[in-house]
Amino acid sequence: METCIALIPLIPLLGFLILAVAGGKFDRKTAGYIGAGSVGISLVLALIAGALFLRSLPGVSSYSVSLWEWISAGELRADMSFSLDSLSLVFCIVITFVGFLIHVYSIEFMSGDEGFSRFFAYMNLFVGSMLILVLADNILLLYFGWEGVGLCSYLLIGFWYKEPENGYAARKAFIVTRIGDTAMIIGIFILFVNFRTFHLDELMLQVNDKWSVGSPLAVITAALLLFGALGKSAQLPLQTWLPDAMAGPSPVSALIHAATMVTAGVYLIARCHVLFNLAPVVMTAIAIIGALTLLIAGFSALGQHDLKRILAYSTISQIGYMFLALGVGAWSAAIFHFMIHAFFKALLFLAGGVVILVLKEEHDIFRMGGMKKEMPLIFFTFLAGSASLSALPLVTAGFYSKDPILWYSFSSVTGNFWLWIAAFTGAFLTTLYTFRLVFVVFFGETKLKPSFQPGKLMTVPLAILAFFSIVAGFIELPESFGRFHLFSSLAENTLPAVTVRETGYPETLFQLLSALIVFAGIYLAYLAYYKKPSMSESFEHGRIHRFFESGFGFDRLYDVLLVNPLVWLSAINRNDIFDWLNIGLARLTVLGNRLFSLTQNGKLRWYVMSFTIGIVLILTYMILR
Amino acid sequence: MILAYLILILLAGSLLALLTGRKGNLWPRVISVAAVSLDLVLLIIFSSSVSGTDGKWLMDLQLEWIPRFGISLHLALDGLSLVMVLLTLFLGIISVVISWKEINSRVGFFHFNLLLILAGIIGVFLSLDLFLFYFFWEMMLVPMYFMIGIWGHENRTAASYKFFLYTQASGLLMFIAILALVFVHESTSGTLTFDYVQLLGLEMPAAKELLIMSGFLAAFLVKLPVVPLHNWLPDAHSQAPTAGSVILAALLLKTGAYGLIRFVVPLFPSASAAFAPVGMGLGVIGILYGAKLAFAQTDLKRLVAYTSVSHMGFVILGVFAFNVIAYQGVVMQMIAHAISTGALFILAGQLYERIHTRDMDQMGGLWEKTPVMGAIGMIFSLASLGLPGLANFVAELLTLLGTFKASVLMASLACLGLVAATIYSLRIVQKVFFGKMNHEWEIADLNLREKIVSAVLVVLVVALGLFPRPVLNLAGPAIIKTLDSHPAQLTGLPDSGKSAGNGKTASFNQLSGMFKKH
Amino acid sequence: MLTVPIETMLIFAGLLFLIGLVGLLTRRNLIFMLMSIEIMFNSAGLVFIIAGRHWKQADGQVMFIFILAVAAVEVAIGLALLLQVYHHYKTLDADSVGKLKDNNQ
Amino acid sequence: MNFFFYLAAAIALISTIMAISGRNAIHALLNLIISLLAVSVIFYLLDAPFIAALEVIIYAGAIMVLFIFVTMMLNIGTEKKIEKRWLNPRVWIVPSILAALLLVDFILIINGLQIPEPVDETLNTKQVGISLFSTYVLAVEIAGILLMAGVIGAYHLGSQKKKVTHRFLKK
Repeated sequence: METCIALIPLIPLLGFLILAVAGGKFDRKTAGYIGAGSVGISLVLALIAGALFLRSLPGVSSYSVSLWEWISAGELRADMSFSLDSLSLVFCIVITFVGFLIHVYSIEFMSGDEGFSRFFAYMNLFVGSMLILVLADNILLLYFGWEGVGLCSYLLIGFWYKEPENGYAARKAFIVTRIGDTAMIIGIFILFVNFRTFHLDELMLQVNDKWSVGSPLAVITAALLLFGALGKSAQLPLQTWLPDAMAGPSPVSALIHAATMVTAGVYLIARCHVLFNLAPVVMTAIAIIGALTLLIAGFSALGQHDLKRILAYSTISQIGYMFLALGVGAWSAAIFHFMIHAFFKALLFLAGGVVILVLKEEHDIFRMGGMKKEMPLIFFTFLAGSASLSALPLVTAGFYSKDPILWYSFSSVTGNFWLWIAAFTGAFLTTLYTFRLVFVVFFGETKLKPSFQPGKLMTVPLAILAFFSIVAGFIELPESFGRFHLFSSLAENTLPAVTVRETGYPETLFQLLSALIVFAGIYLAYLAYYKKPSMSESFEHGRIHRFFESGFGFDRLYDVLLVNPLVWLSAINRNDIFDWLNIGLARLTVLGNRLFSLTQNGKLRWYVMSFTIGIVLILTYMILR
Repeated sequence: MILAYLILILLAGSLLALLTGRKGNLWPRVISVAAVSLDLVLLIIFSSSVSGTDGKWLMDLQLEWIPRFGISLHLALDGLSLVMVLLTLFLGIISVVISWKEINSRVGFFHFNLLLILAGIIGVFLSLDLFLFYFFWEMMLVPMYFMIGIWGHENRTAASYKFFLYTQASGLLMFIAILALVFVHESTSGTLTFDYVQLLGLEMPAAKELLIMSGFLAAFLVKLPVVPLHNWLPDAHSQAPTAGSVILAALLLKTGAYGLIRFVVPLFPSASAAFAPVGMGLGVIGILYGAKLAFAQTDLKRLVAYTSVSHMGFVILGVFAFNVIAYQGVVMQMIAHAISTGALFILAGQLYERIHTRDMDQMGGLWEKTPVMGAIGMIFSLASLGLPGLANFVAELLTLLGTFKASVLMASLACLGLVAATIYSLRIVQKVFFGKMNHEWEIADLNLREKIVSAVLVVLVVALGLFPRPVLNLAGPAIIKTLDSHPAQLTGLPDSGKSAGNGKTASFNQLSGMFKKH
Repeated sequence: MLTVPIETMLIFAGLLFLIGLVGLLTRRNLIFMLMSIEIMFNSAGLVFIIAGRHWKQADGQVMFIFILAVAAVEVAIGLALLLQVYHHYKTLDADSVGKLKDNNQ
Repeated sequence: MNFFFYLAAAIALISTIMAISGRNAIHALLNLIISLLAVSVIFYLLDAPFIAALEVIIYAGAIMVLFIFVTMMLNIGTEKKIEKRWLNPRVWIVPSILAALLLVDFILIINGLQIPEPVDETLNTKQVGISLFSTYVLAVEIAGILLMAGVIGAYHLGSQKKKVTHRFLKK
């Protein structure tokens, strides 16, 4: 079992090494197989580890293996050691499963691109560092994976380095997440300075018994870690980088900016739930940030024309849901939503990627149309994904993962009505922009003919993902549908169960309401974008639309607040005022030279005059002393 | 006795290189590589056979030089200086190899200077006699001046003057401080000696101690560029030949840091403790100001020079945190910075050899033409922004953690430096390798020699990032020895693991107290 | 017997010296400068004599003799130089003889 | 007795002032001779008859005559218009201020001196002669050499050699 855990992250890293060092030599096929193969192997290993883990569940709740001692200085000890418990098992399986599918998909998707092996090298490095992040058993190693993941997102967003815009988007992503990471590292320092250990479980134990609920230190540390999570998961203050990150290839967006990396924040908060439980004010902050983000992202998604940017904003809003769930203490619901979201969002990105690739890099959805007739399979998979995204009741997995979040946002101890209202309108917005996308792109007459039909390597992963985004929901049925909590029982042995307060309203009422809102959303979208497009004309070109499209103007805000002053600051002092120190000195000496050389004017009488002056001065000094 | 051989071999090599310079260009290069690698081999053999771990001097050699003034040739080696000498020799070989093609005028004299600098640096790291220390301090200065002045780029003379004046003036201040220290010691204990070991436990009034320490500080803060005194570094770097700037960045800056750890902190415990807040402030200013300047530079070498000003800010921050973790961080930072900045300078040199300009506006999209150089450049830029898994991360983590224990405010400000590091490092990668090709450069990718050098450096950076233990163990005992007598260590934050009782309030009242104030 | 107080005599000698000095400073004609120097020599000698008389020592007068010798030699050399200057520069203006000037202005 | 001293002093002062402020060189020289004669009277009053005689013979007689001889020979002191330009009153201000300052200093210093009472031994020229050749015999020899050097120097400087261009100065 231990070797299994150790190998899971190492295989993709090995794949990265092979591809990076000897990448140039392989032809496309072998490079693709190495890339996908390594992730495939770690998927198999993850499944084996999962099986072994589930079999021995009641007894041993976590396995850990230590590879070598990484840093030891004074009493600081951090070593390369991985541990598997139920939380990290879920993440492992999702990452490797979705990663493997995306690798297979991108063998064909990237076949037209040069730098093929470089792409797979980066993808393998990404999967490797994400696995390190998830399996790390001390918080420093978690930070190691955290930064590795940030690096790979930088490399992959800027993969097509020819256009400078991709480079700038990549740099923006890395710097914004790096701001979050700096806050996180300070949090880690506080933890270490207080408890002298990086080991997560031990840390959580000591945190629990040393710090009281609401003590200033706990609040500050939790806030810092939260800020780190916000950076990585593109939540409210630091969400501007994700829409620009769509400059990367679609498989990258699918893997990194939908399924795995952006949920690293969720994993961090879930992993340190003990610390966050000690800081109730931070928990409410998480809930509020989640609610606000899902609303803002929902509205912004409505205003987008670019297919991938709609999906990007939808990712931000879905993660908002997860943060909302974490905020109200519904830990396992958040993780469950993460799993389901990984399936259907990856599916949507991949299917969208096919549409864009086929229409020769056309991103504007209003120039596409009638894809239903052209590519029926893509249409059906995309429909499955969108239904699951908008939580079509009973049928799709989305319903079983998003609906409990709505319910807990109201019924949990710390939940309240306003949170539920926000989640509720969010659900409506989600359905609206998803089906706006579906109707505009797939229905109506075909404006652009697809240049070729996608091959089997692309459609098979889509089909598998579609199957899972429908079926995967049934392992976690809500109370009203019978006592079938396969997933939460698994998650419960590392995460605390959600505490529900007596609300006086039955859960079924809320499910009916959310089902109603979904159908209303679909009908409105059908009406506005298919039946009578004129209705949406005025909205599409109005001023609110531009406001939504710019993502509530955060980009301009940050430019004005942060970017421009910094650029101005660095421009004004390009060559370093301290340089004046020695330029001034040099000037002074030259001046002095010119001054004193005046006295050497060759006139005899001037010299005698200076003698006399000298004598006068000396004599007066002699007298006055 | 091998310590003396280390220096003598280099001196002999330099003379030989000078003599054979007239015969042909190849001989001096071969001789200098041979001399440095011979030294390296000698050191490895002897250091492995005698590695004591209790922090005492691994090897100690004392020969009479000027008995009347108590000056002796006192060379000694402990964990810290062993690490530094290994670094020096390793980078010495690298700098000779990279200047194989670049320097072809007066090659003999070039390698004469090169080996003299290396001998001077090793002398600085080994000498325990203050007079001898000053002698080697000056010895490394003059050949460097010639190197920048003769083989430099366009306005090299100005840069070499500035470099020489800055270091020479501060060196003289240090010499005065050494003399003052010796005379104070003589007045209290009667014996006139320059020996470091005897001068260690010297008691003197605080004001005098502060004054003498400021003399030492002047020399080391100029050498380790601290912001107000850093102006010589960008000019010296942008005008020096590649080998020159590699040695300048990788080794000469470290002599400043080494001097702080070896001389300033143990010799003047209470004065350095009093100076600590100012020192840390200077460190933080160095980090942020260096980074700020790095954002705006268009000359690649100047940009890398300012990044090393910023990295050295971490060093001075760590030195004045007075705890073991910070010092381990400082030692790691010295090595990591030496490798990553050295590699970036080698890269800049290779670029200059190909496109004859250091101006980043004219570069762009070079990844297409030179993917290998692009990958190497990418790795070392990521190293300089402190990506985990590479050596700089371990260093910065330890330094910041150590500083965090000493003062929370300073460490948090220094953490901003991490974000700044990201900005300027990615700027290098974006401006040089990504983006569109605005000039149609027809340039070849790295040849075999350059590939080997870069590969060795990459392996080293990654190895130190993942397995820093050997360096930490080697330097550990020496650090504990220098720090155990230091009062600040005791008054500083409780280091040993005494968790403060059961108090539900933060077990760390001083730390939370600090938070209440903010 | 002369009973003039020594202070007045010394001040008188000083006065003589100052007049010589003023002459040296103001006049641009080399001859007048030489002449003023002679005056200064003379006043210096006077002071020696006054002091010699006061202490009744012969040294004062001996010193005067030496001053005389020096003055004589000085005039001889000075006038010879003056002749050379006159032949070379065709003028006796002290300022025109300015070759010692620092000429990097 | 004092009266003569003050008279001679006045004459000396006036004649030296006339000497330095005169336009014509010869007149100035003659004034200077008068002042030297006045000073020799003072020497006599200071009961140093030998020195007074020397002053008249060497100083007034030899040096001044040499002076007048040179200026007359080359009639170089007589350019009236240049002298006038050089002698406008403004020129006198700065030196006289300096001289005044010095005078103030002299007076302060001299009055500040505590000069003890004079000793009442006798001093006559015989003692001067004796000490001249007993304690100062070496100084006298040196003075002799000095004078010889002066003569040779004056000869070489004064002689009108024909123009010889220097080997490498090319002047």
